[in-house]
Formats: sequence, C-alpha cells, structure tokens
Amino acid sequence: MRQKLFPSVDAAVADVPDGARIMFGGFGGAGFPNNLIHALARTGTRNITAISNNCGTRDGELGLMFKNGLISHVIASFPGPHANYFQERFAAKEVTLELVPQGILCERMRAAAAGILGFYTTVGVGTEVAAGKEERVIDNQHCILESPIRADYAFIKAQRADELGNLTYRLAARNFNPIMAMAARTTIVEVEEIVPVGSIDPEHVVTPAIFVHRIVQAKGIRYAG
Amino acid sequence: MRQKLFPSVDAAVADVPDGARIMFGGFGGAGFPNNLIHALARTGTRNITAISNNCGTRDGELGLMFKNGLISHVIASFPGPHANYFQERFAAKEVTLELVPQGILCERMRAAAAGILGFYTTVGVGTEVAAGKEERVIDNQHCILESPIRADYAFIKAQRADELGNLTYRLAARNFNPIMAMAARTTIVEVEEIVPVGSIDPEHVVTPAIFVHRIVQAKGIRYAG
Amino acid sequence: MPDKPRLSREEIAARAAKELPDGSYVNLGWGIPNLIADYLPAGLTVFFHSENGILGMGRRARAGEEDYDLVDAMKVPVTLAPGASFFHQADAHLMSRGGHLDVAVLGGFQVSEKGDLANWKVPGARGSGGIGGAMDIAAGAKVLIVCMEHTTKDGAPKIVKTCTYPLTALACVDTIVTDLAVIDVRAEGLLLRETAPGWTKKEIQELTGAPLL
Amino acid sequence: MPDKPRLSREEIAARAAKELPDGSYVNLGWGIPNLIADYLPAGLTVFFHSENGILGMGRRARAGEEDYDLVDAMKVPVTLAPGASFFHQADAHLMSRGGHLDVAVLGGFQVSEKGDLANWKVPGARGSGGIGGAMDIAAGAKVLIVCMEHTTKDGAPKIVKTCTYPLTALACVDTIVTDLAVIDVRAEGLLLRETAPGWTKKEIQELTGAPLL
Repeated sequence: MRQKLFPSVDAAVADVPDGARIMFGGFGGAGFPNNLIHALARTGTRNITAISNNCGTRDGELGLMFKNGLISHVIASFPGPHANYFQERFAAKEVTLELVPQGILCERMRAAAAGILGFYTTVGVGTEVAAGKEERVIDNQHCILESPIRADYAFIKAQRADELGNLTYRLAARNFNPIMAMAARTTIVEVEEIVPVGSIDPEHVVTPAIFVHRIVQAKGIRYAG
Repeated sequence: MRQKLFPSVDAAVADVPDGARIMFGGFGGAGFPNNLIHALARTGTRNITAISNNCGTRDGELGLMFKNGLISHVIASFPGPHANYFQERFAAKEVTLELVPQGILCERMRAAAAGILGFYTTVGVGTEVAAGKEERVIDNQHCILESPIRADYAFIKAQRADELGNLTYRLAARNFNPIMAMAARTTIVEVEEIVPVGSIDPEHVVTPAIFVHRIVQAKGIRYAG
Repeated sequence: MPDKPRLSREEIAARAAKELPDGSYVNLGWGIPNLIADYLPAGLTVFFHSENGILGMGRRARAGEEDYDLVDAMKVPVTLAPGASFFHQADAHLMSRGGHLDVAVLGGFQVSEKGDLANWKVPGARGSGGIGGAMDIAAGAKVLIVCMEHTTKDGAPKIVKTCTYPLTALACVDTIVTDLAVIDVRAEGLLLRETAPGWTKKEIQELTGAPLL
Repeated sequence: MPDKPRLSREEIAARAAKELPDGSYVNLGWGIPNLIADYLPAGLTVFFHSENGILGMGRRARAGEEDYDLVDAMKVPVTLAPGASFFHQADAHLMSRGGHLDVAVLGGFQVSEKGDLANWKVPGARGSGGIGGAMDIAAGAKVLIVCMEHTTKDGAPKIVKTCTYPLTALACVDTIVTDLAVIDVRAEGLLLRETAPGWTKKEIQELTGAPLL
C-alpha cells in the first residue's frame, strides 16, 4: 500500500519544485509547520508562491523563506508588522502581494477543496479588495465574485497523526491547517506524535486521512509569537 | 443569561408558526430528530416547507408529517421509495418538490450559514437540475449558479449537549445535523444526554454552542431504517 | 443475441474490484458497485467512503451486530475498519466533489460514447424519483467506473451514442465494466479493453450502441 | 477644542461593555475593543469568539501560564472559559460572516454618517498593510460597535460625512462609542445617545464631521 510516512522533513519536501504554490498553516505562532519550512529553505527551492495568513515573525515561521529570497509572490491576509524580511522584500519589489480578507482567504481555499468554482460574498464590497472583481446584486445585496485558491502543496502542522494520516490538532493550533489540508494537491504534515492506526477515536478525527499525503514526525523548532 | 434548556419537546417547538421553513437532520435512519417531529405534528402546524435528505420511511422520520398533511413543499435529495405518505401527497399534487443533488443540498445550506450569496458548481450541468439556473464557463468548465438555502428552524438530533449548547454526535448520526445547525435562524436540538458545562473536551465539540438555540433531552422514539 | 453465459452481478463486481489501486479512497454506489467490497483481491487495501460521513467503512454488520447510527449510504448497517473517521455530510461531499476520491464506482442505466452517464431516473417512472449523491460523485471523482449489464432486459444496448435517459453528469465516465466487457472511454471513442470469456469483439459490438475501438 | 477631560481608553471599553447583551456571542477587535473583556458589568455572561478558531475565550494568560497553542487573534496567549470549543478558521469566519455573532466591537480610523467603516489602512502608511479578519467581521456581525477616540491626535473629526481612508465595509456600523459620546447610526442620521460627563451636544457636534440628531 502507498506509504505516507516519511523518515525526515528533508525527505518529505525534497521534490518541491521551483515555482510551486504552497499553503502554509498557522496563526499567531500556533500551528506553523516550522520544521517543514526550514527543510524547504535548505533545498533552496525558489520562486515560491506562498499562501498563508501572515509572512513570518522576524526569523520565525515564513521569515526564513523571505530572508533567503525564496518566495516571489504572496497571498496573505495579514503579513504583519514583525514580518521584517517580507516587508524589506516587498518594499524592494522583489515580492508581490495579494491581500485577502482572512475569512475570504479561508473560504477561497475551501472552495478549491470542495470543487466550487466561485462564490459571491458581500465582504470587500466598496473596498480595495473589490478591484477588478465582478460585482452584482443578489437579494438586494451588493456582492463580488471570489475565486478558488488552489495549491500544489499544503505544509501543515498537527499534534497527532495515525499511520494512515488521520489528524488531530492541539487547542488553537488547528486554525488554517485543516482547510489547507483539504485544498492542496499534496498535503505534507509535520506532527509531534505518530500513533498506531486505531488510536484516534473516529469521532475525534479532525482531518480525515484522505486529505493527507505525507506524514513526518518533527519535534523541533518552535516559535512563540 | 438566556436559557437554552427546554423542559419538553412540546415546549421547544410550541412557537413554530404555520408556513415555517424547517430543516430536518438525519440520514438513513440515523440522526433524525424524531421526538421533535412528533411534537411538531402534535401542534398541527401546517404548510411547512421541509428541507431534508429524504421524506420519511413509512410512519418514521418525516412520514408522520406527510401522513397528517402538514408539509406543503419539500427540498430534498432522495425522497425515498419507502416514503409512502410523501409519495401519495406528491402524486396528488398536495406537496411540491425541489430535487437537489445531495452534496449541493449540503453546500447550499452551508452557503446560507456562511453568508455566501451564491456559488458555481459543475454538479448538475446538462441535467434537469440545471433548469432555470444561470450557466457560465469558468476555467473552461461549464457550471451553474446555486443559491443558499435558508431556514427559520433546524430540527436536529445530537447525542450529547452541554448546557451551553455544545454538541457531539454518535457515529454516522452526525450526517446533516451540524450543517443544518449552522444554517437555520433557530436551531432546536434533541439530545440523548445533557451534560454539565465543561464535560465536553473543547477539541471534541462538533457543533459549537453559538449555533444552538434550544436544547431538549428526549430519549424516546427511534426508527431504524 | 448470442445465448452464451455472461458474467453474473458478482462477477462484474469482482472484475471491477481489480480496477481499484492499492491504498485508494473509493466510493461505491447502489447496485452492483456495492458488491465490490466483498470481492477485493487478496492483499489489496482500499478505504471506503460513504457520503453520509464515513471514511473507512468496513464490512456490513452481521445479524445481531447492527447499530443504526452506523449505516452506509444505502441505509444498511455497516462496521468500521481501523483508522476510520466521521465527518458531516458537507465534508463528505467536499470529498466527492473536490476530486479527493481516487475512484467512484456507480451503477448505470446508460453510458454514452462521450462518457455521459444516466443513472438516476427511468423515463416515465412513477413517483418523485431521487438524486441522492450520484451527481456530486459523478462530477468529482478522479476516476469513475460504471458497473452495469451490457444490455437491458429487452436486449437493448445500454452503451449508446447519446443517452435518452435523464442525465446524471456529462463526460464523467472513465471505464465501463459490464457482464460482457471492460471498456475505457477515450477522447477518440470507446476502447474495448477486455471481453468476457467466450465473447468476441464482433458479438459485443452488436450489443453496443456506439462503435468500439 | 474644549480642554475638558475625556474618557480614557479603559473608560471607553467599560462604556462599550454595557452595550453587550447577556449571553451574547462577541468578537473583540484590536485596540480599545480588546480591553472590553476586563470591564464586563458584574453578572453579565458573554462568550468571546476569536477568528483563529476559539469560542469561549477566557482572560489573558498570566505570566508563566502562557501556552502558545492557545492564542487569540492578536497572537496573545489566553485561557479558556468553561464550555469553550475549537474549530478551524473557515468555521470561525463562517460565524463572523454568516450573522452568527451577536455583537462585534472593532476599532476605527473613520466612521461615516452612513455607517461606513475605515479601520485597516492609513493612507500613505509604509509597508504592505494587512486586512486580517476585520472585513469579514464588519460585513457579518448582527450588531457592529466601533470604539475609538472621537478625534485624531490633530483634533480632526473621525466621524465624517464620507470616509477618506480606505474602507473596511460599507454601511456596517450600528453604534460608535468614543471618548466623548455614544452615537447610533440610524437611517435618518447619527443619533447622539449619550455624552461624556461635562460635555454638551454642541461641543461634541463641533468635533464631529457629520450632523448629530
């Protein structure tokens, strides 16, 4: 049977090509796949499109990727004032940015996951976010058409995986991870613990195994805020 | 603080008016709010629009409502060959029906829950389901525009509620219940057990309390298939 | 119509089972497809998806073992395989519609040479009819296999140039497994990949409403 | 500008806290709104929503108590109240966008007389800027309260006829709580519901860029 367990974070990301579109889970220091990010930085893969809520906290989270100049385009909701490497690259026009409202970022990824080709929302109407988007009135409400955000890879972080890829998350480290897991073609998860099949109560699985393609245990780098 | 616990199923449904739009959870005999349905039938409330996967199994599930002639319109995916009371009313043109693909039924309810005003899908293109719907091509794929399905009430079944309304479901009795809980203006849940606040692990809550408005314990009627 | 033995429903299911890749996530529809779980080749691991919110369904429940909170999409009590999970029905159909299922196997009334599928409604049938999950699954599975008899009870082809029954989805079918043949739907037409024992291509072509490559 | 005492940020928060109905589900934004949790009237129960996937947030974590898997939308470690729950961020924003939050309280740079809100970007500011959850929350909450100072540091009105800052959402604000007043946005205009101690309507009107009813 196809094997999802990988021996190292480096092996798990070895084939990610230049120009890949990658979703990175995490919010506010919780649930970032920091070990996968470091492994990706070690490969030197370039020209990445990063889809993530924010753009790093100094060297933490995606910071290293921007520091090393590996990301060329970002789709994000809140790059962040402490994302200094991103901000430098952005100011130097070495990185382009699409700013997306946070819930719409989630919803556009979920649309990709769910085979939805577009959806209408009132969020962003009358704002910069509406620029270039189709507008219409539905039920007397002005709304805009939003499109799915797809990705080649999702790099996510979970607390626990069984060997099939069923995942659980710790506290608010859940955040974007389950949505990204569903939205990408290949989902790579770093977990704190790999447990035998059958150890997770089927009612408590948050991300079912069908969405997970590569599993690697990584008790390593952790950034707080 | 507003009190969500109701003393009886009859009290929980007492104010449902004639003409209400009601979502009914359940699939294949699992997770139907049978006690709430019986209570609603006792009120004699009429002209109900029922939104549900199927239309009853003989006297079970929604069967009683059709038997008593209380439902006038149905939005369903699979009314079912054993929904004999529905089929009789439908043949007699006493009930109208909108047939919806099952996943699109879920997605249209979720759209209502999520403040999405419409979405494009390939499901149903070229079929009877596409009749009267806007068609367009996105990314070289033919798709149709689907609209949200909203409701005044959701009648759902859960295994366990805490006193705030956090819910868990047993096995595959989860089915439509969490989606309907999110999509209706007033969600009424019948549960097997009410537990003290704090008894459900926050990571295991399936339906957060914000979606639940009335809770009633009802270990009563159960139909199998 | 040649009076030769055809594959039984169980044999069609067993043949279709061989199309499933090891480790794949699979949805089985009503009818013949639902028999496939009993005919998996030895050593093959497949994870069964049920659109009511189960991944990792096991065998059907035996007498006395039934739990009516644990039923499949046919409303039949089932068991769980190790590593199963439950989720709500919107996520279940996100799986079917979003291209996450490796293979779906559905029954069919008609399949056209372009891979259009009709499997939910017989023209003129009484009652309301019902769609269920078929349209979502047909639109979204990576690979769609249809299992059906090659002809109707009256001997009319079920593989046709254009479906006359109400459609389930356009251009969705990849492979057709019948009691006479295994046929792949290709851009250039219907490729006869395999014939049932004792049957010739010519005989099968005569019972097929569209040209076989 | 009259040189009289105005409400402090904490007093604005305390005043806004009185607008929250008992048992309500509430999201608190950056800035003054985030102080509200510390100033709830005695006996009032409110459930705090955080758009990173928490319902039922408790107080902020004390020194030594921090768990960085349990942070709020400002990335600050928090605790849980009894009956809390976790969910993914799409469901968190389904709550904000779908009208499930009873009240959201956001900070503001400008509010127009029609209730348009500008609170995410200062014109000409350096850097990328960032939207976060504000647009989803502003578009979806049943009741939206904005807490802000009545005027800028330079004394210019922040309540204006038309916003000149980049907009967050149109016609979304229901109530404005400032260091000088409580104002309701009505179809007929801005209703001055309450004035800070010692301030007259005329004085407040002079510091407001749109007519007060």
